[in-house]
Order: sequence, then C-alpha cells, then structure tokens
Amino acid sequence: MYEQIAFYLFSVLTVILFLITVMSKNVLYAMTSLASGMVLISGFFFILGADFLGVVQLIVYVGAVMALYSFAMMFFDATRDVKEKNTNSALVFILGGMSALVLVLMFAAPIFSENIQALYPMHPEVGNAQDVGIVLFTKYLIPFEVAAVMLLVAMIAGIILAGKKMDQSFTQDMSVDEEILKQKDTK
Amino acid sequence: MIGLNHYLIVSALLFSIGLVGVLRRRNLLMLFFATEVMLNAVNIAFAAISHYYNDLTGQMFAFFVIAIAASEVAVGLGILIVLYKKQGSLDLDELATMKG
Amino acid sequence: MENILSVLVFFPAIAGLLGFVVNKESARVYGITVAAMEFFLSLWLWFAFDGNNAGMQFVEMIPMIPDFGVSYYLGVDGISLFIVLMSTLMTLIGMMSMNITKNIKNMVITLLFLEMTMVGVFLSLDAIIFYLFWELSLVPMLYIIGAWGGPLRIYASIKFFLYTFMGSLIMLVGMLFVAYIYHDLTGVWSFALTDWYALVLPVSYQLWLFAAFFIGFAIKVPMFPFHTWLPYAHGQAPTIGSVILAAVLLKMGTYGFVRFSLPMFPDASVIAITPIAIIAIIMIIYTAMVAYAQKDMKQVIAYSSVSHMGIIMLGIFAMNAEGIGGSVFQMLSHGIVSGALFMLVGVIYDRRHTKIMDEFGGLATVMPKYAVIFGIMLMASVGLPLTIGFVGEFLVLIGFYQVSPIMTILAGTSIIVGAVYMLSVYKKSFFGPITNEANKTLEDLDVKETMSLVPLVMIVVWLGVYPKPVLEPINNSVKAMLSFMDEKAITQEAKDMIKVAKSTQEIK
Amino acid sequence: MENLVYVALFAPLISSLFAALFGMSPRQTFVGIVSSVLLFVSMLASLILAYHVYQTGMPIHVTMMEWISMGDLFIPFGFLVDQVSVTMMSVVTLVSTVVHVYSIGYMDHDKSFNRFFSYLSAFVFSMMVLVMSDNFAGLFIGWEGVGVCSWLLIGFWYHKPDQSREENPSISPSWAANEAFIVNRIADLGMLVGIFILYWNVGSLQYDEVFAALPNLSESILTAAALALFIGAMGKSAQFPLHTWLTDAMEGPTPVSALIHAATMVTAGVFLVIRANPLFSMTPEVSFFIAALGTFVAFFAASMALVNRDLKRIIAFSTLSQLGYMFAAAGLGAYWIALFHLGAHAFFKALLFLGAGNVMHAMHDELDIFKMGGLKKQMKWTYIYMGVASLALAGIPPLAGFFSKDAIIETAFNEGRLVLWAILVVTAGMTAFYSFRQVFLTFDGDERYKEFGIHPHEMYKFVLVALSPLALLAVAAGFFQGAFHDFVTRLLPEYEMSEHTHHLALILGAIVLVFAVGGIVLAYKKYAKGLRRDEKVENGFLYKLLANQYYIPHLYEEIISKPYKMISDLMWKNVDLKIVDATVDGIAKFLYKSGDGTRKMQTGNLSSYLNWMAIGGILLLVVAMLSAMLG
Repeated sequence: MYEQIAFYLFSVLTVILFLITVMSKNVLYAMTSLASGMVLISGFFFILGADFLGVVQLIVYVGAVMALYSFAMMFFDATRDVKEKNTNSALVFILGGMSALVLVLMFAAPIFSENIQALYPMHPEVGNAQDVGIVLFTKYLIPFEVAAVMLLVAMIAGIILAGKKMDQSFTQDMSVDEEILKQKDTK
Repeated sequence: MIGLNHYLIVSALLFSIGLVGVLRRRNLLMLFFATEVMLNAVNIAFAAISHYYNDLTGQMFAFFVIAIAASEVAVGLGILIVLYKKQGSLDLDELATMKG
Repeated sequence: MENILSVLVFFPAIAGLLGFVVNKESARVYGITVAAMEFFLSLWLWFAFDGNNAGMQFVEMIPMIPDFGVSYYLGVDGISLFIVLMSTLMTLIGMMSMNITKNIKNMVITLLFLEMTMVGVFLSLDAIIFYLFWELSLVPMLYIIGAWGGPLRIYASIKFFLYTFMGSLIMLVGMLFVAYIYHDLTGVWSFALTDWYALVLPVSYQLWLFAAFFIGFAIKVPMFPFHTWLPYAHGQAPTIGSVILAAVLLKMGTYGFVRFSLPMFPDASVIAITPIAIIAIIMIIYTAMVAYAQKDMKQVIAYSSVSHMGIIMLGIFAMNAEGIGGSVFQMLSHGIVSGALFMLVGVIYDRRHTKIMDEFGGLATVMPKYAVIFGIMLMASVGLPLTIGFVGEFLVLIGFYQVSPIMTILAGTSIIVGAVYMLSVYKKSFFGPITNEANKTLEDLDVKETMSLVPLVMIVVWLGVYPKPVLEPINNSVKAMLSFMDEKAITQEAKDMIKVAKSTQEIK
Repeated sequence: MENLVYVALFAPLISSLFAALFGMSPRQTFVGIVSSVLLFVSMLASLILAYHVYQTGMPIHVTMMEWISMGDLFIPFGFLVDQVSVTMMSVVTLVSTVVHVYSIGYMDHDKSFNRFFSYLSAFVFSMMVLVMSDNFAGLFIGWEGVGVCSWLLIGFWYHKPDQSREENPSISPSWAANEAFIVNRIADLGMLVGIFILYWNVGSLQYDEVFAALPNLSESILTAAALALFIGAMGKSAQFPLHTWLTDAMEGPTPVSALIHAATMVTAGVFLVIRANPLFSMTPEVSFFIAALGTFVAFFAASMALVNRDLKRIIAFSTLSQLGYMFAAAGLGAYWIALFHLGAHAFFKALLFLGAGNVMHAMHDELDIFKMGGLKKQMKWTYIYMGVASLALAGIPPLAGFFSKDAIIETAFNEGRLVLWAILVVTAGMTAFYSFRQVFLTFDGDERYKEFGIHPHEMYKFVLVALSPLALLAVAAGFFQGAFHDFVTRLLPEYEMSEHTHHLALILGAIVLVFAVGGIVLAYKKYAKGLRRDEKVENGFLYKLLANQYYIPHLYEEIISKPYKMISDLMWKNVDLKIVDATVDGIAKFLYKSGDGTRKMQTGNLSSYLNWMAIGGILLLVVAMLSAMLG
C-alpha cells in the first residue's frame, strides 16, 4: 500500500519538478528542481529494490554532477533570467506530446513477452549491493574498467578545457591560425 | 498494484518532458539539464525492468548510463566554459558555426 | 607457365605502376611495348589453348577469404578466350594510334590499368573478383573521359559512371543473394561461378535474380532504354576512350549474360526470351533510325554500336549454338569494326577538329587511303559477306529464326537500316565535290595511322574469309554450355526451348 | 579440271587485287591490259570447263575449305560446275572480257583508270562466286559481293554533286549507288529469310541436300521459302516494285552498265530461280506469281522506254523488260528457255550498251537522243553494231533474240496463259518500236548535235574489234538453240511444247514477227527522217506519266525516304533526347534537387538539428509501434 502511495507521490513530484526544470527561466530554479527531481528518482530506485543504484544516484547525480553544475554556474551569470526566443513552441509541444503519446501507448499495451529468462537473476537472500558487485566485477568487468577510464579522461578533459587560457593553444601551432586571420583581414 | 507499465509510463512522461526541454531550450546549460532529465527517465525504466524481470542487467545499464552522464557533464561543462569565454553567451542560435 | 592468366591480368597493371618512373617522352613507346607484350602473351594463351576442350582451362584458384568462399579464381574457355584477345589487341592498336600529347604518361598508365580490369573481368570465375574488376574498369574510363574529353566531358563521364555503377550495385545484390542461397543449400559459402552453376534454383528465385543481373548487364550493354549514357560518353571521350569503350567495355555486358545469366538461370532466361528480343529489336531499328538522324559522325557510330549490340543480345537469347556462338563472334567483330570506325573518326577529327558531317564532303578525293579503309570498315559494319561482320550477324539471325521467324525478319531489317545510315555517312562525308575549302588540303593517313588501321583491316578480311580458328573453340564451349543448361533447366518449356546441337554428343 | 575451276574463279580476283595495287596511282594502261588478260584466262578456263561438262555430262564439284561451322550449321566454300553454272560462267567471263577490253578504250581519259579495273574485276569475281557456289550461303556471298561492286561502280564518279530530280532523275552517282545498295539490301533480307527457312527445315544449305529433302517438306514451308528467295531475286533483277534503282544505276560508267546492269548481275535473280528450280517447280502458285510479275514488268518497263530521251535509260528499261521475259519463262516452268534468253540477252544487250558507250564517248557524255541524229556518217561501225543488237532485241529472225524470245512467248501460249501471251506479244512490238526509235534518233535524220558544237568521232579500232565477238554471238547464238537445249536439260527439267502449240508454232511466230516489224516500221516512219516533236502528245497525261516513270520514284521519295528521315529526326530529337534521356536526367535531377532542398536543413543551428533529430526519433518510434502492431 505504501509502495503505491510512494510511487504516485514520487511520480507527480518528479513530473512537476522536471517540468519546472524544463520551463523555468531562471537557471538557479531549474537547477534546484533538477536536483530535487533526481533525489526523488533515487526514491524510485529504492522502491524498486535497487538500493545500490539509488545510493549511486544520490552520490553521483545529486552530489557530484550537481556540484559541477553549480561550479560551472559561477562562471555564468546565474542571477539573470535566461532570454530565449522560442520561435516554434507549437512544434516543440507537438513533438514532445507525440513522443509521449507514442511511448505511453507502447508501454501501456501488453506487448511484453512473458517468457523472458533472467540472465543474471537477483538473489533476495543476499543484499542488492552484493549482487550488483558480483555481476559488475565478473561479467561487466571490462565495461566497468572502460567506464572508469572514461571518467578519468573526462575529468582531465574538463580540467584542461576549463582551465586553459583561451588565447593559447596547447595542441597546435598558433602561427598558422594567425596567418589565416591575416589573410582574412587582407581580404 | 503498481506494475511495470506504471513505471514505464512515468519514465516515458519524464522522457518526453526532457525532449520538450531539449527542443525548447536555447540556452546550452538548460539543454544540459534537459538531457539529464531524459537520462534519468531512461534509468527509471531500466531499474523497473530489472526489478520486474528479476534481472540485474537493467541495473548494470543504469550504472553505465550514470557513468556516461557524469563524464558527459564533465566534458560538456568544460566546453561550455570555453565557449562562454569565447562568445560571451550560451545561446544556441549564435552558434551557427556548424553550417557547411 | 601455369599461371599465365594471372600474368595476363596483372602484367599491365604492374607495368603501369612502373610507368610512373618512365620519363614523359618515352611514355608512349613504353605503353606500346607493354601492350604489345600483353598481346603476345594472349596470343601465346591462344596457342596453348586446347580448342577441343570445352571446359575451363588454365584454372588458378587461391582462397582469399575462406570463411566466405571468396577466392582468387581464374580460368578461360572458348567464349572468353577471344574476347580477351580482342581486348589486348584493341588496347595495343588504340595505343599505337593514340595522338594525345597532353599528359600522355597519365594516359598510358590509365590505359594499362584499364587493360588489367578488362582482362580481369573476362578471366575471373569468382563472382567477387569479377565484380571487383567490373567496377574497377569504370575508374580509368571515368578518368579518360573526364580528363581528355570534349567540352561536356564532366557531364558525360559522371553520367557514364553513375549509370553503370547503379546497375552494377543491383547486380551485386543479386550476387550476394546467390551466395546466400548457396550457403543455405549446401552449408558452405562460395562465390565460385563453377559452384554456382551447379545450383538449381526455383523459377521464382531465378526470375528475381535474372532481373538483378539483367539491370547490371543491360546498362553496360547498353540496352534500350538504358542506352543514353553511351552517345554522351562516346561524343565526349577522346578517340582512344571511344575505341576501348566500344570495343571492350560494352562487351562486358553481353559477356555477363553468357557467363552468368544463361547458365545460372536457364528457366528465367527462356522466359525472358520474348521481352529481351523485343528490346533487342527496338534497339536495332530505333537506334539505327536515330543514328541516321545524327549530324555528328561519331554519334552515328555510337548509335550504330547500340544497334549492333541489339543483334548480339538477340543471338544470346536464341538458345541455340548458332545464335549464342554467333553472338560471341559478333562481339569480336563489333569490337574490331567499331573500334576501327572510332579510330577513323578520330583521324578526321585530328585534322579538322570537327565531327560534323556537313563540314566534310568529297573526302574520298583528297584522302583516298582513308576512304578505302573507312569503306572496308563500313562494309564490315553493315555485314558484308567475307568480312568479319557477316559471320556473326548471319549466325545470330539464323539462330534466332528458330525462336521466332517474325522477330528475325524484324531484326533482319538491321541489314537495311544499317546500310541506310552507314551509306549516308559515307555519301555525306566522302562523296560529292569538295565544298569546304578547309578540306582541300587535308593529308591522307600518315604512317602511324596506317600502321594501326591496316592490321585491323587484315583481321576483318581474315576472319571474314576463314573464321574457323575462332569459331571452333567458341562452338565447343557454347555447345557444352547449352547441353549443361538443358540438363539443368527445371521447366519443360525451358528444356524445349534450349536446343542442344546434334553434334554435341560427338564431342563428349 | 579442278584446277581450272580455281583458275576461272580466282583469275578475276587476282586481276582485281593487281589493279588495286595501283589503285591510287595515275592511269597506267598495262593495268587494264593485265586485267583483261587475266579475265581472258578466266574465260578460257570457263569455256574449257563448259566443253568438259558438255562432253562428259558430269558436273565438277570441289570443296575448297570450311567457312562457317557453328552448332549444326556447316557451310563450306564449295564450288559446283554443272550445266547451269558453266553456262553462266561462260556468259559472264565472255562479256566481262569484252567489257574489260572495251574499258581500256572507254576509260582512257579517266584519272581513276586503275581503280576502275580493280572494281570491275572484283565484280566479276563476286559474280563467279555467285554462279559457282554449291550452297545458298555461298550464293549469298556472291549476291552481296556483286551488290557492293555495283555500289562502287555506280558511284564511280563519286565527286559529282547532287542535282535536283528535275535536272537529273537519278540525282548523282553517289545517290544512285546508295539507292541501288539499299534497295538490294531490302531484297537480300528476303533472300536471307529464305535461306533460314531452308536451313531449319532441311538442316543444310548445300543445293543437293536441300533439293533432295524438298519432297519431305510441307507445302506452306515450300511456298514461304520460294517466296522469300524470289523476293531476293526481285531486288537483284530489279523487278517491280524494287525496280527504280536500275535506271538510276545508269549514272555509272557505261561499261559498268553493260556488264552489271544488263548482262550479268541483274540476271542473278533469274539465275537463282533457275538454280532453285526444284523448289519453284514444287510451288505452282509462286511460279505463277513469278510469271505474272515478269510479264507485267516486261510491259511496264517497255512502256516507260517508249518516251524516254536518255540513251542509256532506254536500254536500261529494255533490260528490265527482258528480265521480265526471263522471269515469265522461268515462272512458267521453261527454265532452260529462261536460261537461253538470259545468255542471248547478255550478248546483244552488252553490245547495245557498249555501242551506246561509243556514242556517249563521241558526244562528250551527252545522253539526250533528241540532241543527236545522223551519227551514222561518223560512226559506221557503231551504227552497225547497235543496229544488229537492236534487231536482235526486237526479235527479228535469224538473230539471237528471235529464237529465245519467241520461245518464251510460245511457252506462255502453250501453258494456256493467253493473257500473259497477249501482253508479251504486244510488248514485243513495243520493244521493237523503242529500240529503233533510239537507233533512228541517234544515227539517222538531221545532225542536231551540230547546234551544240559537238564533233563526234568513232571509237578506237581495238575497241570495235573487241566488240565483234558480241556482235557475232548476237547474230548467231540462236542457231545453237538445239544444242543448248540438249546440254542444259540434262540438269534442268525438260520443257516441250505440246502438239497443239507445235502445230501453231509458225502462226504464233508470225504474229510476234508482225508486231516486231510493225514496231520497227512505225519507228522508221516517225523518226528516221529526223525529229518532229509533237507538243500535244508530249504534254498529254499519258506521255508525262510514262516520262516520269509512273511517278514511282517521286512516290517512293514521298512515302519512304522523306518520312523515314522525318521519323528518324523525330525519334532522335523527341523520343531519344526528350523522353528516354530526359527520364534519366530527370531522375538524376530529382536526386540533385532533393539534395539541394534538404541542404537547407543544415543551417548550422543546433536547435534545429535537435528538432530534426526529435522528428526522426519519433518517426522511428512510430514505425516501431506500427510494425509491432501489424506484425
């Protein structure tokens, strides 16, 4: 019973919060609602019994990603409203609505096959984290390592991109660019 | 009783909201938020399927989605900062440099 | 020399690569030498060839992608032998008569590569290798037309390329499907033609596959209504390009029909007789009329090529030894005659820089040698007995008469309409008084041109009077192919239609 | 003997190749002499062969080598010298030799002298192949070969410009040559079809095998084969409606007209019918058609000759008319008579043409007989020759034409074809009239040529001597009728007049003779005293109709040549360029245009890209959903 209540509550709240994210003109509001929406999504994960995933969601998203966003926002002017010209909002809503409609139709229909065999069944007697850990470090070891490397690369890339001076290039000879610029000027 | 379909529908709705955001937003930062919404919507679906089929694969995928989302944000924000320094704006419409 | 075929295929290409280091002045001589060596190699192949053996000879097979049954697989039989000979001969003659000065080195290298692809197409027995050479042959031709052509050369070369390319892609799909079926039925992958021959397919499959191959080949032939790339390509190409295009590249299409369509899909081929015959008759009469309407000498020859290819198509679908053998012979005959005619047009174009017939008139007075050779080639083109043109045309018509007398009579009008346009070209250009001042001082054929044309004249007469050395191997291979087709055909109609020559049994 | 066959056959070829060696060098008399000698050798060989065949009665059959062998088709180069072919060989080589010698004189001033001999000898070679071949394919080689040589020779003076049809009814030599070639090609198609029919029903093209197998074939096949072969014969022998090329062929040099368009090539059609007599005698309908067409052409051509003013064209029409006689005889089953007339006609017609050549030579290529007259003073020998030839043509006894032509007319009577008989008799009268109209206008009466400042002179002596064998034969050939009959009927079917006809033979002959003499007398009264032109007749409808050859050349031009040209233009400009090619280009343009159109999608604006992406994604979703629902 409480599961039902929780589901509907979380659903309604996430929809509202994400709508605010998408619609709000203020970056700060948008980010705040996004962060709270993500917290609620971790709620879904807990309901679904994916405890570990829920925790990761909280740590990575709400913790790390949001921190990154807020740091990034310091570079931009966050207090000012974002000015956007929405030329074709009708198209946007039609497309969004259509995709929602089609997806909902698809998911509402009983189109799932009943006889799907679980590849990596869960074991309710042990904890979710243990289960996840075993699968992650056996079958998905290589993707896991790759993901780790990717994160490392992304971190370095982020540092370099954000930190380097804009008028200097570390990768190419600037004199070429200057020559091109000169040629453009003479034209 | 809450079934798999319920979760999937919620996921679909959230995904559509994200899509609307992607289409509607001109500010690159907002665009990033919208993509996060879409990614999270998909994660819900993964987790739900994982739960109802009693299979861990869905959760695995959700992990990787999160990992990718995190690295995307790292790199993406770096690019955004570079861009902002260069252009002084994050408006998509001013970024017509991809025209062939 | 067991790998003579590989040598034949790759010798020109390797020589072409070496050609990059040859200096500009000697490029022409180098090219002629290589082409001559290649020609002598192919002559040697002819002498080593066992005319009584109807099967594949000098077979070479090296697996390349064993997992998918792709192998480097070459072989020659009576049908392909002479087309290869003709290709090497025409390359040599074309190279000898070539008078291009701009970028001559590139031209020579391109021609040598082209020669490799041509010989490769006719010798390969593996569908993938065949397709490889088939497509590769487009590239040098595209370059020749695009780089040395007339004012519309870009349009012409792109049209040529895309048109034929599109057709061959559809053919590729057909090939892949055949391989797939082969895998389905036998469990192994194979692209070897000899394996495919053994495949007995249901009629509906045959029809679809026939259609796929048909599009690839028909555009190359070119059959009506896919022929419109040809006049542009010929009109814009330099003389050497037209010579090779008309003499050899068009034959790839008809050769494809003989090598692939007939033995692989006998039932579908029998069903296709009537439609193809109708198209062939349209080709013969319609393009002959169009040729008659032309003002440009080269366009007349170009359209006449289409008309003659119609005869060849008709013979292939006669389903008897007379018709198919006649077609193969007509391929040679058309190659030599139309090649020579294009060279002749090139001769006058070099002198006057125009191909419009109204500009000429009375050329026989100032250029008698030229007029004589043109006249002989003209007569060979209209199928005069004792020239090479008659033998093939006669065999084709006599072969197809068995299929349908009415259609044969319609196709036979080619001897009339052919004479109409050819004679009107001759009259407009060579007869009458010299009306144009510019023509009064024209020089007759020089040594180079005579040297390259006279051998062709000799072949035209020789094979017209004594075609036996060529006809015999063709005859044996064609008879063997027909009896094979007859055994393979599923439907009774096809078995009735495919006529095995009475004398086939004796050979076995 | 076999070697003689090859000598007879290849001597002309060697002659041709020899002359061709000097083809581009200036005139050299020895070329002509060597050619003539080689032709003489060929003639000697033919005559010896004829004697041999006459003596032994055994045909000589040689097979030189294999020509085409494919599938079940086997064609050798085989040569057969039997009674029929040896007759033709003798006639051909004899006339050719005379014509070669004659040409040395006639082409004296022509700068392409050597080339002329090359063509002429090539023609003789082709003709020999035609008559000597032992199979239909070999016959076809010769058949096409003579066609090409005829093309070369008619167009010999290729440098002459085109004129309008009013100035010159045959436009130009090159035009006439093309016309001859193309018309012959139409007929050759018929011939090819005949060959195909025979091949697929018999399995061979050898004469002996084909004729042996004929009784096993159904009637419809026989009729079709006979008809197809006869179409071939119609073209070569210029029978209606394929006759127009023959008069236009007079554009060629006169020796050519004598050799090709009178004595030899045009009789090839008759030869074919005679050669294939087993086939034609089994198809009475086709044979009767041949006879009827022959009779019609005999009359039709004679009527056009009545009013023509061109010396050579008159003779050409008479050739046409005599060919009609030959076909009439062959169609009625009297093959040996047809062959006899063929030989006799070859002699006197060649003589007539060569005489006309002398006149032309004397008159500086003037051909209008209205501009001649009184030439007998200057050209006595020519006058005698042409007179004799005309008498023979008119069928006056005891010259050759009388025996042969009378036999044909008698045959028509004997067969009970009285209509044909009557037409042939009337035609005989017309023949006499027009040939003597020509003789009188040329050689008698006032000397009209003086107005045009022409000084005629007699031909070289050696030429006149060379013509004498022809004159002799034109006079004497008739006496050999009996011997000839015995000779050729060993091969050809016997044809005897019935008792009834035999009784009436004298009366029938007398009737023909009355018509012939009547024609000559009429011509004498009207023209011997000089030319009196009758404006009223000349402007009459009938006269104009005849003078314009029944407007048939005009008709052909209007309904065949011009529409063909028009349709060709239409096909090219409208169908090929505007439909076929435009479709191809249209597809290409559509692709280009769609590329151009969709290129605007690439604005560089990320948000619009996102829109497109979303649209695409949704489309994919919809497709997935639909396929899930439908599948």
